[in-house]
Amino acid sequence: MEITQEALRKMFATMVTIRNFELRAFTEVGQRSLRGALHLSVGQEAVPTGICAHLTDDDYLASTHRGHGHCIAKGVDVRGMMAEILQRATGTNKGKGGSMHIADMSKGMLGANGVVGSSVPLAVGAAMAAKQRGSDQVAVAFFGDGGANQGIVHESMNLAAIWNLPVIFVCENNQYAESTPVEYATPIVDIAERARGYNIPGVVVDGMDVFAVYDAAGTAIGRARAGLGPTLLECKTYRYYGHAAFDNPKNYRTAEEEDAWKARDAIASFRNRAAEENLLPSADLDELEAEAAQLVDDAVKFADESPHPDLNELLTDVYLDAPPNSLQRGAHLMLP
Amino acid sequence: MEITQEALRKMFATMVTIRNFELRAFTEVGQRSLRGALHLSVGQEAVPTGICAHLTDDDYLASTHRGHGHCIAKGVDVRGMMAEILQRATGTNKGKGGSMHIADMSKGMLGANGVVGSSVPLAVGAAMAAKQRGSDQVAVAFFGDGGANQGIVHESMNLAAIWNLPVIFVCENNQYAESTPVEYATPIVDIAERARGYNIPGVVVDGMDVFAVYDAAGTAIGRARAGLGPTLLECKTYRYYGHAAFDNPKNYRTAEEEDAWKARDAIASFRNRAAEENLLPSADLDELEAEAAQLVDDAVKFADESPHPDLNELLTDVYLDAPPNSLQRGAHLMLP
Amino acid sequence: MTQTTPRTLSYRDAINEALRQEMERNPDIVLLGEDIAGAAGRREQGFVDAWGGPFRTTQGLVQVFGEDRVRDTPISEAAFIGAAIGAAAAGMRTVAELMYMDFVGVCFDQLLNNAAKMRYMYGGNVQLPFTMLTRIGAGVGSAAQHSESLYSLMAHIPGLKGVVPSDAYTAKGLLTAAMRSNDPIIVFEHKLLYHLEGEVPEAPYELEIGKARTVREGADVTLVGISRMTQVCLEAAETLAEEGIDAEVVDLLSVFPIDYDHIVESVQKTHRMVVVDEDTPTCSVAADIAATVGEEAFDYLDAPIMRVQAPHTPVPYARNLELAYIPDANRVAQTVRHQLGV
Amino acid sequence: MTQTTPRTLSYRDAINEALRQEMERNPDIVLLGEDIAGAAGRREQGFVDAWGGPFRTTQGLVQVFGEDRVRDTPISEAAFIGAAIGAAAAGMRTVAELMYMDFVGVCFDQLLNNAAKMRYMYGGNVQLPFTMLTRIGAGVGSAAQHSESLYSLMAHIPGLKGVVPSDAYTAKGLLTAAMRSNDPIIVFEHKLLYHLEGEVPEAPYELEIGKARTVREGADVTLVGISRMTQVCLEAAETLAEEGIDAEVVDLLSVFPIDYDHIVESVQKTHRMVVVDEDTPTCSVAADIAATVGEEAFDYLDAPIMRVQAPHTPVPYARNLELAYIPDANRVAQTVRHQLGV
Ligand SMILES: Cc1ncc(C[n+]2csc(CCOP(=O)(O)OP(=O)(O)O)c2C)c(N)n1
Ligand SMILES: Cc1ncc(C[n+]2csc(CCOP(=O)(O)OP(=O)(O)O)c2C)c(N)n1
Ligand SMILES: [Mg+2]
Ligand SMILES: [Mg+2]
Repeated sequence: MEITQEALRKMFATMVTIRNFELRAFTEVGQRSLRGALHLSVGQEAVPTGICAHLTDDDYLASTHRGHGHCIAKGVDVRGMMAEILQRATGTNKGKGGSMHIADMSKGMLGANGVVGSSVPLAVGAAMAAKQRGSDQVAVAFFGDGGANQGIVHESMNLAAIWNLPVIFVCENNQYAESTPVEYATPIVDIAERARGYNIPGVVVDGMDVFAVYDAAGTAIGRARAGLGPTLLECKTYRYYGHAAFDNPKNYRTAEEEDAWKARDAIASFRNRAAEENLLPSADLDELEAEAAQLVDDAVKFADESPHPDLNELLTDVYLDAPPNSLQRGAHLMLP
Repeated sequence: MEITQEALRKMFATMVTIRNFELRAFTEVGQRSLRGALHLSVGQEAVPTGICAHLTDDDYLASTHRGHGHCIAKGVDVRGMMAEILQRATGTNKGKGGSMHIADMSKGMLGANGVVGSSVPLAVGAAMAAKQRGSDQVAVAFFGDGGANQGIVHESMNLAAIWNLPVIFVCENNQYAESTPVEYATPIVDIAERARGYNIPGVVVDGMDVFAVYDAAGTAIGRARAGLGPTLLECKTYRYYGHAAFDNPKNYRTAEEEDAWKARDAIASFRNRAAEENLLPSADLDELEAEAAQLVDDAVKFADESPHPDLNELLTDVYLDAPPNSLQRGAHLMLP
Repeated sequence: MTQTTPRTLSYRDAINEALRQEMERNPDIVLLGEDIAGAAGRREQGFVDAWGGPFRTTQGLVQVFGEDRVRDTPISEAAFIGAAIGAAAAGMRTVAELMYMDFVGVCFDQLLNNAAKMRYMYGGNVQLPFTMLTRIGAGVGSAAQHSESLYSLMAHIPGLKGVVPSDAYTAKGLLTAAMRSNDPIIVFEHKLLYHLEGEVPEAPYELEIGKARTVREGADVTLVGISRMTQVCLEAAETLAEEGIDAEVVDLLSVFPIDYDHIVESVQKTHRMVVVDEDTPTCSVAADIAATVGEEAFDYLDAPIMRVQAPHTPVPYARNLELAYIPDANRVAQTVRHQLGV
Repeated sequence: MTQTTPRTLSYRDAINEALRQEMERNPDIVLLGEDIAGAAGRREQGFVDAWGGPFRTTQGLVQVFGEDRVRDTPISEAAFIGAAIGAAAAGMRTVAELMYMDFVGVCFDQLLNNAAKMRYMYGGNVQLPFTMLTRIGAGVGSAAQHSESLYSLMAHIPGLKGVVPSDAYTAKGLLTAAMRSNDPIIVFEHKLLYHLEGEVPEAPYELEIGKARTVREGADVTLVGISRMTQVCLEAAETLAEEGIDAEVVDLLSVFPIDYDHIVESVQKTHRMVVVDEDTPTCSVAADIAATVGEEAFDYLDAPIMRVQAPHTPVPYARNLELAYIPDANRVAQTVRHQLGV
């Protein structure tokens, strides 16, 4: 698949923004001793990047607990994301959702989701809406190798298949579900194989290679836009850090394995290929990296300058219009 | 696979008992204007018969809403079954469960189940127990072509596969889930194909031919007993009547289709083959049919002579030992 | 405005009419469920609308609106109800049917963690015009997995709304309101009410969700009915009237939000209350009403609030047990007498 | 009998000890859950017990009992919890872990329609020695899908039992009793209690399921605490004591069966009650207690029964909102003052 220089720049910028954002979020959350889970996608940047390169704001994406990368690739403002994680009223979700629930309907971002597998049918539904409207919108459902074993993922693929919906199922196989190796939880080598059970294409993709992801996604999304139905893409990838902050992955995987994957780092590989094939000057890439760092810096500043949510926000947004009093009846809440 | 004369007689007896029982239950329930769903398995007799021919009382079976045939083939007493359906205290379940919940632990019958797909993991668990005990027991999980799309069926196959459990998944593909044709709900021709996604054998079986079912089940159950893990058997079959009493299948399927399946009727085919291959004298088969009719006759008589459950049974069997009063607290039940 | 003449319709037909009229009015509405049309994919063979829903509530709709808007689904409630929620978030208006409320366990996560929480978790940045239709109630001889009420489970969940129409009129009005709302709403149809006839205006109308109504005025005791139990309360009130006991009957109509104000007001007048609920007692809507009204109307109460409910058991199969399970007018009247000490 | 010396253990360690001792005593017990051991299948590579459960409650067990009895599962709660139920019906004794109670929706059908109903539907012809461990509670900054309590949902379901240990001592005793029972029982661990230390006898012991206990005697008001809220009640009682208000604190311990008798008896003495419950209010255990005790102790009540609960909202993420969500000693004390009119 041909890629424009502009698209290449965009993809590189996305990847370095994701990595920057993740590492910075980790530091900031740690420094502030904020509680709550933070699932970093460092190492997996190529996957959402290569996929979302084909999407517009009108397309939909349903994400997981490890969703920052998906959000950034889908165009969600990193300032709002950082503010959300740092519990500010200016966050994407007003500080009420946090890392695991970042959503932005204006970007087609249907939400990160803390229940494994739970968001997958949301994408199927969005695809159904798109098809019904006769638009050429598509929807992408992300899930992990662990999520692949949830029944709802299968039900969703079956539904999308029989209705021929424009949805792309993206399994980010990062080899682990918490500490559980994929080869224990799954009796087959390639999760993509399961696509046969729904008579849809199942494609194994090198998830460390943004070019490969871009190509496979281009085909799948092209098919979906053309009315040819769903695809299952399995992107083999790796998370460099633990499952969440407290986890030490050395307890369940070898240094050799880590090194082997890191040797194929998506960002470094991109730089190499860009140099070897003369795709983009390395100075450009440096500049993009600096911009990403700046963007994330600004985001932290923005968050820090933003207020925490007003206490009354506890009782808003449960329904479209419920009198706050009705929601504390019987509870003796005693807000100030 | 070789079949003894004894086994042949047993299989024929089972098939005709099932058919007799179903038709008679239908009549009796109708005549008494009893409410409640009754799902007949007329047409599908060969499936449980061929499978259960390889099982003993120590093996387990988890059944569906269309479970009478499974129960009979597994050796549950037809008197208790008829009494259960006719709401008697002498029923298998004391009249508290009815057609959709017939169970008998002494026969390894883990229960019919009214929620599609819901009983499948029970068989997986029983198989796990068997394996843990080091016994050679196996467990069979029945589900329909409709049930095959429930996520829990997939989760169960995955679990059984990674743990290499002695469980046989039997999909009774009778072409319809209520009025929904299998070719609408499922994007593949053979549901057995899905076995690949779990790296277990998937076998398509002619479910109208008890010899074919017997053979395939023998292999699968042999594998399971030998510690070689699960198998998915898809038995293509047909229900001759509606989904339940009130349904007229002519609303969604053609007379030609019905005729074509009925032309391959399992019981008639057995008779033909028995005659052609000189397996059993037809007088023997007549006798077995007469015995089956007598058995079912007796069952109805037994039920009719049995009392309805005592009203106090409303409040027993919720827990092992809860004082009945504790279960009506706040309810103002006012039993006599 | 056209003049509307009240006609008599069954509860079933009132539901059917509400669906039809609202789908006509609003092309964004899509209906999903198992066998809501039937014979899916066989129109060319001459089969269409073979099923019309398990209780015929959706009959005839596929002919009018086509297979895209009246979508038969495979048996996979988690996925298609999840898809209905996702479609709603993506700007469609969806009505999904869960065949029996007892099956809610297979799609519970979608209701609990997506439908109910998305608006809150997202800081208000989403609309969810999603309605779930389902059916409740014992009395059909279908035992423990096809007979439960269970709306109390859903009422516990912040973010969901739920309505329990008690007759044809309220069925049409509440369902219409649900289909026009941007909040996730569950409509609980009662199996034993489908044949109940009542006056139903032809033109579409909405009944406000979260509002109870008084269906009989009285001075001595407030009976609160939920779904079919409102009919049971009315029957009990007749009996009691013959004994000189004047019961007021409040029809709850919504199990969330619960119209506590309406009930408190009634109790301030009657000083006594019995809540009649077919759901099992522990953590039930009836218990909830007793707790809240017990607190807020404490000074007005002349007698303990009582409840007439199913016992804390699954639904039994045999008819005699099933009849003992379901609250009836006898039990209600007897409880009132007990409460009044007569 | 060996002499047992009370020692101090954390809630976490008490749970771990109960599991270990009971598994030693009874070889039929199998434990299933996600990452309850960790690094599944990698013992040969030198990895074992890499995780020990998300809150380390199962740490060390796989070394003692092996992978067959401490089984890591794929993420498929419906199947492995269903399998645990099936195995129990087939004569094994199973303990399955649902990582967070908020995830109950993905396996709800197995609990509602199999675990809870099998004994009844089968006319008593089955034993179900099945325990589900799960964890509840806000305060960990994990927002709406990892913080809820939701035991009220399960208490509604006939056929299930549920216990809510409030400290290390009750955690060990209730979990041990659960593992010896033939009924399906859910053990709700509270995330904020794992570090709480308390005296715990070394020898195994059972606490009777369905029994509350009084943890502080008092004359003026009965505070009923559920799970961690018992600690909150004790704290509030201290504050109130300084003001001359003498609060009795009842620790509920079981959310089903609920020990109404114990509470009624206390209220007959104190004439006032406040139920403190971290679960949301509608159809909650607190509401249930208020309803039942309100009926049965009506003549003894000098003031309306009040509840201190989470509001009817999902759990918010930002710390300030989350703290306002969770009932605390301040709110409890303030509610008591309000109730007493001081
Ligand atoms: C239904 C459910 N079960 C368990 C969890 C706890 N949990 C959160 S993430 C996770 C692992 C998910 O693995 P995978 O799908 O491979 O995604 P990854 O974390 O590797 O990105 C688990 C078990 C959950 N959030 N939801
Ligand atoms: C979870 C669930 N959804 C829907 C139903 C209603 N229902 C009962 S049987 C049935 C069709 C089942 O089809 P299949 O699995 O093919 O079995 P068959 O009836 O053909 O034997 C349906 C939809 C149910 N019982 N449970
Ligand atoms: Mg993973
Ligand atoms: Mg079928």
